[in-house]
Amino acid sequence: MPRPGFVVLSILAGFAVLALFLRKAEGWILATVVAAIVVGVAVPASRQATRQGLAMLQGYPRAATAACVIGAILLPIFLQNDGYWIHVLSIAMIFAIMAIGLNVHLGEIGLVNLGYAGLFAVGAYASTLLSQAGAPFWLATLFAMAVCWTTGGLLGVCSIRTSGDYFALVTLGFGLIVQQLIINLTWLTQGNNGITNIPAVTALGHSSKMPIDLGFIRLVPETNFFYLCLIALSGSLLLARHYQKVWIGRMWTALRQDAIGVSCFGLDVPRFKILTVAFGSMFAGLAGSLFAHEIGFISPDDFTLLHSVEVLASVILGGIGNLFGVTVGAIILSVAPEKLRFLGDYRLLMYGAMLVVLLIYRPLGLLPDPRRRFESF
Amino acid sequence: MTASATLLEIRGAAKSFGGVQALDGVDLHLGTGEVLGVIGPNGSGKTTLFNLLTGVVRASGGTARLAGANLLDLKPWEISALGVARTFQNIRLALGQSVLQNVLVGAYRQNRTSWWQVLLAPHTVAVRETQAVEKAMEALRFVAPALAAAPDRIVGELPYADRRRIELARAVVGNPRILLIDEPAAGMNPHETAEIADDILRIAARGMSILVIEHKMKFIATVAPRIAVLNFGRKIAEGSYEQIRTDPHVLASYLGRKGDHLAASGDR
Amino acid sequence: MDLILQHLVNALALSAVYALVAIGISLFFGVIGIVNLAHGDIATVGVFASLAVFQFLLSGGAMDITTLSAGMVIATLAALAAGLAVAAISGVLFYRVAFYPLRAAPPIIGLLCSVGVGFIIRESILNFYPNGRNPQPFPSIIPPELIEVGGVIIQYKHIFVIGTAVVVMFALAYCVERTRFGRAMRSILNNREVAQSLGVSTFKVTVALFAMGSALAGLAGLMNALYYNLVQSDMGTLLTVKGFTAAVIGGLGNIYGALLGAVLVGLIEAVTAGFIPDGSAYKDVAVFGVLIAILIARPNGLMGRLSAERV
Amino acid sequence: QQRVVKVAYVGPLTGPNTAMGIGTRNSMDLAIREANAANALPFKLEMLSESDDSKPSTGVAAIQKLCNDPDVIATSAHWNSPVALATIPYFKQCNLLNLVSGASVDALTQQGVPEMARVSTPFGYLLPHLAENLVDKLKFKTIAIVKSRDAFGDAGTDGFVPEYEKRGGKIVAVEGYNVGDRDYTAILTKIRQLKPDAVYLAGLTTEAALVVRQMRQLGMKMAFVGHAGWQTSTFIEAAGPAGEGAIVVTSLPFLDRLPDGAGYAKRYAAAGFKEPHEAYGPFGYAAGQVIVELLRRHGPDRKAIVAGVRQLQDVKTIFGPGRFDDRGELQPKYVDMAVLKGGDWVPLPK
Amino acid sequence: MLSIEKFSASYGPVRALQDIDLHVDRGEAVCLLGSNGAGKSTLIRSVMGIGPRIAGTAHFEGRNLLAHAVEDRVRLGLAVVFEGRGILPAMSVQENLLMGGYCRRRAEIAEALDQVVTLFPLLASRRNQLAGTLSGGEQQMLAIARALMSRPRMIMLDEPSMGLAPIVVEQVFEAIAEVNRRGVAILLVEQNMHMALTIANRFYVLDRGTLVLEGAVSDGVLTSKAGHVLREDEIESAYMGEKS
Ligand SMILES: Nc1ncnc2c1ncn2[C@@H]1O[C@H](COP(=O)(O)OP(=O)(O)OP(=O)(O)O)[C@@H](O)[C@H]1O
Ligand SMILES: Nc1ncnc2c1ncn2[C@@H]1O[C@H](COP(=O)(O)OP(=O)(O)OP(=O)(O)O)[C@@H](O)[C@H]1O
Ligand SMILES: [Mg+2]
Ligand SMILES: [Mg+2]
Repeated sequence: MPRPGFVVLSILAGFAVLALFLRKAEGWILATVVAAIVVGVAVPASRQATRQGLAMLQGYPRAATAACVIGAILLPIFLQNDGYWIHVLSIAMIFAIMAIGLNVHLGEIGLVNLGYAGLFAVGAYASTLLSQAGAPFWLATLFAMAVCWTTGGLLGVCSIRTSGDYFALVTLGFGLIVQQLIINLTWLTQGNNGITNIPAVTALGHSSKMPIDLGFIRLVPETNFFYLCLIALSGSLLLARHYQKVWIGRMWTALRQDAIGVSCFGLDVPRFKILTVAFGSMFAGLAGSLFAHEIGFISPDDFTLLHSVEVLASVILGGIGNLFGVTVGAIILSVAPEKLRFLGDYRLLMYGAMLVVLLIYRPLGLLPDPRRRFESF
Repeated sequence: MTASATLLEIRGAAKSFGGVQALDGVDLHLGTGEVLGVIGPNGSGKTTLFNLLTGVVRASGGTARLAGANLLDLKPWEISALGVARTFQNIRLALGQSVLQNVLVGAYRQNRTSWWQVLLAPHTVAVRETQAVEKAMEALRFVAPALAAAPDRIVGELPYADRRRIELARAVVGNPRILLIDEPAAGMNPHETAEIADDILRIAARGMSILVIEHKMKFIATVAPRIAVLNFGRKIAEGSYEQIRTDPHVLASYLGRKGDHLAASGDR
Repeated sequence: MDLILQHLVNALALSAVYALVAIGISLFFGVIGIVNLAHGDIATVGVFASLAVFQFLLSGGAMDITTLSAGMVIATLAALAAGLAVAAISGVLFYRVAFYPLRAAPPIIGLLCSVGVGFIIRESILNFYPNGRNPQPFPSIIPPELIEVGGVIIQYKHIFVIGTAVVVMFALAYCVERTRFGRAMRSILNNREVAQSLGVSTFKVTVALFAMGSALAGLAGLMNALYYNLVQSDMGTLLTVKGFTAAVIGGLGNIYGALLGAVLVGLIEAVTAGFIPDGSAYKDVAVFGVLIAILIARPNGLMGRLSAERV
Repeated sequence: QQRVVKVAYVGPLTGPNTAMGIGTRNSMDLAIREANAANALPFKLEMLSESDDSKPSTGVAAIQKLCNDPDVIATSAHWNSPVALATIPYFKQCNLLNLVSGASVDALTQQGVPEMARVSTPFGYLLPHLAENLVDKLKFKTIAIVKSRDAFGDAGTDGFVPEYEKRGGKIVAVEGYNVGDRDYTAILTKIRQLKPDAVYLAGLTTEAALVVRQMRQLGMKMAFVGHAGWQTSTFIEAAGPAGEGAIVVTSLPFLDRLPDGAGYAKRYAAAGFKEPHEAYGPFGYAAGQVIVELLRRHGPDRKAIVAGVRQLQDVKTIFGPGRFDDRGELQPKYVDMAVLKGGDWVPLPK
Repeated sequence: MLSIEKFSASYGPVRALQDIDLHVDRGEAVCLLGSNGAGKSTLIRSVMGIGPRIAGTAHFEGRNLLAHAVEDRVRLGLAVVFEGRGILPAMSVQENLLMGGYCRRRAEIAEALDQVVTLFPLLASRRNQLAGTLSGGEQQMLAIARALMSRPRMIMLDEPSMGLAPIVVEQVFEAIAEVNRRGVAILLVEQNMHMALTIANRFYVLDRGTLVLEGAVSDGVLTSKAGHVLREDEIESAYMGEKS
């Protein structure tokens, strides 16, 4: 078989197996699969295999990308129209968008942000408020992105002087303050009760609450958001990749390693940092808007420190700096808790254990960015 | 040197770190196209002088006039915009990046575009990027021909001498008016030292003015017709190599008893 | 006036509780360069170990110790010692299992790993300690009587925690700044390879550090338990957040700074909660607001280290 | 071939409030098991449970999962009000009954959603009763409120203040705190100065225990009152001697005041559940009983069951004979006052 | 004293050292020459235990070095001055020196401190400055001084004259010679060949990972192992390989 064809087929098969795993794996099968993955991670040979597999994919980037897109589009069908898993995967993609944004902070310029959920909240509320005032979804989303861009800029101002763990604490505080404000500014946010009845998204007379009728198959209503998130995620990936590839990406790397050095070559470091943090925060606006409209309800509980940590963990476990890696990391980390439900009370325990084990055996993430071998930030 | 061609005029540059008076009122001038050597004992303030001139460290006094502006009041990127570039005594490169990527950092100033352009005018951006790469490759060919053949090598895997050359390439790629070079020959063997000296002369021939710090006397004698000697943050002598090598202050504080360092086949 | 003084006394005691955690976090940061977000949870381990001993020795009896007897004193000492020892051991274990394999990785990885360890500790107590889901009373061994000085109520436990915090701070600062052991610890952070090549056994020194720092966490947890007489599996989270905040305000790595930071956090909380109507809910906002202001003015905290970086 | 019919409980089976969730779940399970054992229905019932982790987003995911399982016919979901509010649209979307057995915010049944009904007692019924007892019976004319900054605290305050003031009581202070706080000395010191007759805590167990301990340590001897949110066995333990004399208004039934309370307790114990049934257990049990009754009358059909709730005018539950009103609330509602005495919650002497 | 046999090392696919045989006898001063990237630093780091090694043996005073952890090699009497100085930047000058005597007893430290400070008086006046803020040359002095603090039986120095003023270079070489006269073996990596050969007894030349020349020095006369008398520029061209 020609190799591109092989690549396409194996990726599509991968998606199908994923769907099967999500829907069907339970009890012992699930435990076995999870155990196998854990063992696989711990065995050095698997690292080699991952690298080879990726190298093969990279050999045919177009075929691989096309296959991924097709696979993702077909996923609802692979999932046999199961609304629950389609919903879970939509949320996972929203997390992936956040991970891409946070990666700009953490991966590109080395800023540890422990308050990304705060930005997410800003985006979600901004979008919701506008949308409830009657604005269409796309406008609300753009507005949310703009608001997050501005808020991120303010965080960027803090990052000019503080760095490292100090910035981490500033952002931790930021996340906390946002949450407190949401709780207390009840006239705007309805406080702890949260905002219910966020309108559905409509386009061309089609509402996201309606099933997609393709004639031969009726896709459940959750599919609407699945595709919306898929488009948003692809757009985010393209955008981040685009900026990474031009001078901006180069200066990110240089700045991360040596701010004084780059300033001597003409980079206005404060301005650049502000713009970068703002840029990375913008993704939170997109994610927030999608999240609010997808769930239809938002409350302060959805934007806690734990959520920030989750996004951070996605980026680190996926592989700091590697866009593909952080996307995969985010999806794994948001699907895993759903699959771990059978553990009941031990779910969070296993979650913590999984985090530690993965870090120990894959400190640079599942798909590490090779450029970072000489770095420690 | 004729005063008429003076490009950079430093007066009373001073800097103290807590109790340490690193620079204590230094006057220097640099003519267009000139190479000025700066020498002096360890800790005499040479690197600090460079740091003041590039805005990395705030001066506690003095002025440095270049094209009507006082460099000592400006931020590093503003100074860079005036056409000042430098290398660092402790090499500062992105070790995980390729040679080309590192050199491209130096080309940032001429080839940047706005964030909006990146989004909305990808074509313009692509053209600029290609230009930048061309410039960087040219600079590499100029100062490090061997590396120009392998621009994708990762800097962290290269030996010390090559890293120094990359720093030099990064500094010249932006075509600065003034180049500040800090100990380019440290850790190099005599042969490589001679090569670097040659590079510097060729750079100067392109019309860039150069301030160079070095402890290797043979090197400094080759590249710098005029040399300033610092000690305890003050200038204690200035002149040609022949003039300063007999200066008793310089001998006592810097060169040492043996004095003539060119005679030996070593590199001092 | 009384009211102000009373708030001050309360705030100082609260500060002392925070300070013990902050000092530990600062110590870890200053020595291994990692913000250990599991610090508060290690404290919880110590507390529950101590509680287990108490529950065993006092089995069935009242948990509030009011009468002083030789048996009681022994029980108390045994319980406290057990708390410190178990905290120290779990800290070492935690180092060997989680941090040691990551010793060469960037600090952010260590930070995330400590988050994972925190999960494991909290959830283990929740699931495996008898009745671990619910808050449990911790014996009060400090006499509950109040001393009233001109309308201001001072409790013995106020004096107790403040005293402990101050003593611990000086002892630790001496150890880190002045002793051979302290220098060895700091040299590892400065440059691991160089430290080794000077003869520092990085493994042994770091293990010793984890034992010491975790015992300190245990002490902080016990102080907290003795102060509030109520413990629960997730009490460590609050301790970590407050301790981290205080340590950063004071300047990470500086042990005196940690105390100063803790006093500031305690005071800000007392002022917002005590003097602003319904201010209690906003005390975290106030603390972080002040924190951001301080960091913008002094990026390395109030008593942060001078930067050793130069060009 | 027998059709599988599933009913589900969704609540805090993990995370905070786990004890409550598990007690309720077990009790509902007990009712289902009894129905199965008695062959009350022409089919066997299977009991499912999902955790909402006390989080709206987790709750939504859990409900969606149930919605997509066509065998699930009826549910009793959520102990936390915010979670219950969040999932309303999803129940509506898939015509699944949510017979609430815990969440107490009044709004749940006020949105005209036919899928929502409730067996437990909402705040709306509790707080007037509390206000009335405090002013008229206990003669507490001034009161300071300490409330958690969450939906629970808000509801506890908003429903109480007007009733209390209407009866001539005076609120001297309202102080909020964040869930998880451990130190209340600052606000208590402030309140001490105001010398109210009582401190009213609108919050949950851990904080209540900490507050009452710290009150006593500061030498504050006034009464400590509240609502069922912290009327738990854990409070008794956690507060220790300091908790003695605390007074709460309760919707949590004293089993010996219920027609079938004693029997329920006995059967629960016999069923071999590891965990205690906790205060909300009877509601979980009642929810199970009502669902069985609905299934008996209307068969395993989501729509029919939803339509049937409000028509149910004669149902026997652990609370005795009851009926559903047009908002979907099981009537009559249980309300009582309790006091902590001798290490146990006992009815406040009339 | 130190003997290395068939020693090879590589960084991933890059082979940095290939079958090196090298020995330093008691009280000897041996100089290791070679152009950039020849593998000199790698050799020193690997002997110390913090560089790569894939094959070969290394013995110090008859003991198998490779069986010892890095920190224990110090206790055997080995000290090192790294290329790029390896000071502890956030610790003061004084603390850096004390760390140098980490394996020594207190009394010895005090004595060694006195000696070192007489050698580098500048350090005495900067005792409390953070080492990271010293100038490049000052840091180099500190690194050498620190290595002397441990009273080693053998010191390995990687380009100690780098970045030093000529007058200090002289002092440093005098100091090294003096230390050597007291019986401490020296393994010196230097670019400044002329200076290095004034204090060395023997020399090795390394080119791209292999030893290409080895010989002895006495009274300024260089003889190869085979007995030929060599000029300095002949050595130079040996290690310049095909480069020039
Ligand atoms: N950030 C700082 N804090 C304290 N002292 C400093 C700092 N930077 C430099 N110094 C001191 O200022 C003096 C001048 O340093 P500088 O680096 O300019 O010396 P130099 O002439 O370049 O020496 P070398 O030839 O050794 O590189 C030195 O004594 C140094 O210790
Ligand atoms: N971390 C590394 N990863 C990959 N290759 C490396 C690394 N460090 C060194 N090398 C390679 O190993 C070879 C030997 O390097 P080494 O530093 O030992 O040379 P050297 O003789 O000390 O040179 P110099 O005189 O420049 O200090 C060089 O080719 C270098 O590129
Ligand atoms: Mg210098
Ligand atoms: Mg070297």
